[in-house]
Amino acid sequence: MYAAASLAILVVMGLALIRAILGPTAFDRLLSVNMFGTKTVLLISVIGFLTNRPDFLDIALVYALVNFLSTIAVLRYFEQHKSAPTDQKESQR
Amino acid sequence: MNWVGHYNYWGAIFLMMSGFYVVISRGNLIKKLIGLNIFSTSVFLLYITMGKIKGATAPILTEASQLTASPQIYSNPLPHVLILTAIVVGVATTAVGLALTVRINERYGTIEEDEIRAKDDSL
Amino acid sequence: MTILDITTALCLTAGCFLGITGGFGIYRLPDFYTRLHASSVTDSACAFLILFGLMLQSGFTLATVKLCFIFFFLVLSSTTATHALAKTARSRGLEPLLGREDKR
Amino acid sequence: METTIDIVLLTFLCITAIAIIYIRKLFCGIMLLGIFSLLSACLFVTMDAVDVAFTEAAVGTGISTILLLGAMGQTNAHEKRPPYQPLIALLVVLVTGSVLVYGTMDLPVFGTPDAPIHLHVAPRYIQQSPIEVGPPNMVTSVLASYRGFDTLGETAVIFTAGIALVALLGSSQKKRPPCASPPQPATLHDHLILRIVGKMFIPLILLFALYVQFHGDYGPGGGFQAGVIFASGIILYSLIFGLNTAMRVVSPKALRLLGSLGVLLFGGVGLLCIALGGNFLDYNTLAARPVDGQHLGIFLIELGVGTTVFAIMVMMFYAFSLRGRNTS
Repeated sequence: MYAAASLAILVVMGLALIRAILGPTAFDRLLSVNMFGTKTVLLISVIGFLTNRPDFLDIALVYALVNFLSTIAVLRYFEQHKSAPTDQKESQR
Repeated sequence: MNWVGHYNYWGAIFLMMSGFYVVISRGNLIKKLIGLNIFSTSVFLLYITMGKIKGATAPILTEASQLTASPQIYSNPLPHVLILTAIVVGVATTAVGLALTVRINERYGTIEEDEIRAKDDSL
Repeated sequence: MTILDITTALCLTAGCFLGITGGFGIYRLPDFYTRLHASSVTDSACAFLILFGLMLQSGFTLATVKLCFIFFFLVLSSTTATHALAKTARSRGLEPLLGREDKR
Repeated sequence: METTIDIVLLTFLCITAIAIIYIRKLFCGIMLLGIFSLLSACLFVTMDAVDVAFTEAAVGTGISTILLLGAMGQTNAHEKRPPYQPLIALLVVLVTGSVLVYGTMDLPVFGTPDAPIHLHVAPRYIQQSPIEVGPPNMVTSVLASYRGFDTLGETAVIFTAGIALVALLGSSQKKRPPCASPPQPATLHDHLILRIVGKMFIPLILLFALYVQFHGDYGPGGGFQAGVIFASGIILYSLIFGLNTAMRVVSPKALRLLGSLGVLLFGGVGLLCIALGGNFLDYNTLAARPVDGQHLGIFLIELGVGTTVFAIMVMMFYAFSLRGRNTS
């Protein structure tokens, strides 16, 4: 049961990874990194139950808290550097 | 077949070599630092791989193992200790590298290796 | 197989189904705003179902409390991050793909 | 089952690494590095290294992404194509890689319990540390007690890195006279929801950091992780509410003080042990019962480590942001 769930989460991670590599805009990549983070939280929780040590949920908890940070940092970077390229032209081609 | 059991080492070596490739083939200093980060992660992976025992659990005592007669097998805690500190030290040294890059950019106006070298030669 | 186990299995199955749907969504959908929608499906419903399924298995322990916290943080942070992302993308002039106007 | 997860995660890691090599936009490289760190943390969890995964979780996505972005914002966001063909580099990499793979042939198979690494000191740590040192988390007892000297060195390295960073980046303020109307630093001011949620999140992050700090003996965690998480909380505050506000809460002077206090606390505990008649960092002498002494010693040095790591991480963030504000 847990094994199947973790495999499914791995599939989702793979799809998000493809999107992160393909892009095309910077926002797409940021979105997939964010999604990757939440999937990591789920994967770590499920692995905790799979290996019978559910007391390791602390790691998932850290990710749930800290994953926020990188998204905010990138958004702040875009606010600060108004001219930073976000590759929007490519997506509209 | 003995060699199948080495896949984890090979994965680590592949990552190590990709990091190494980035460091020696790319001229951009920030890209080089990204490559160094990949390299260091691969080293961490190699160490942790060596510490793992099949069927063992994380080296934190479980309450169940103290009650039952059969002793619980734990993975080797020593590589974990070495790598745990190495990760934090790694981020600190990366920050120093980035600071150097920023200063180089202020002085030379570029962070591409060959342009920096050209400017050095023309002086 | 108790009722609790069956409920957990159902929750995990539904969660994984939603997750894979969202995963395909983020891979296949045509532009950023539609992908945003796909990813928020996996961030909210999928996460909730999987974590709820795990909660049923752990009973009244510290693990359940931690799972509750994880869910709480995840819901707050990922929705806020998605919102802020959409807002920044909009203010940077990324236009949603409307109709098939992009075919020139 | 775990083998399957392991192989899939390893494959993802390799794909990410190849993508990082090929993509020339530095921004994408940084984003992919975040994914790389998430994947490696998952891999560490499957290989039982929960403490390592914890550290990677705290460091990888948050602080290292922020530092890289900070540096990229002050330089160039696009990597130029190198004028030479990297064929020689590829050749060097292939040769080195094949030599290393040849070297792995002599290594024991992944996961065998009788590999040489598991026979020498590890059994002592696993069997004796709960009796000799006390904490159920063997990683903490090895880190703080058996290899305390090593950890002191690592803490000193972090401290030195912080000093080096301030020496490199901190000097610009005096050279540049403050202009008449200082440019308003860009904040995420018009993101109302972000500010409210941030306000809710920051105390929770700080609280969780304290939990990690003091619960590190019993579960995964300890000073290194706690310091990084606490710093993440402060960094989040400064990202949302602006650098000036954050500097009023935690001033750079206080950080310098805290950073050195942490190392001093660590070294001081070691010297205290000598004064009480033991060896350097031999906590048995700190209390009447050796186990109590160990407990006290580990508590104190973890506190020292946490303080130093926190102060240095925030200091690094401040240095990069201040530099960015002055140059742009």
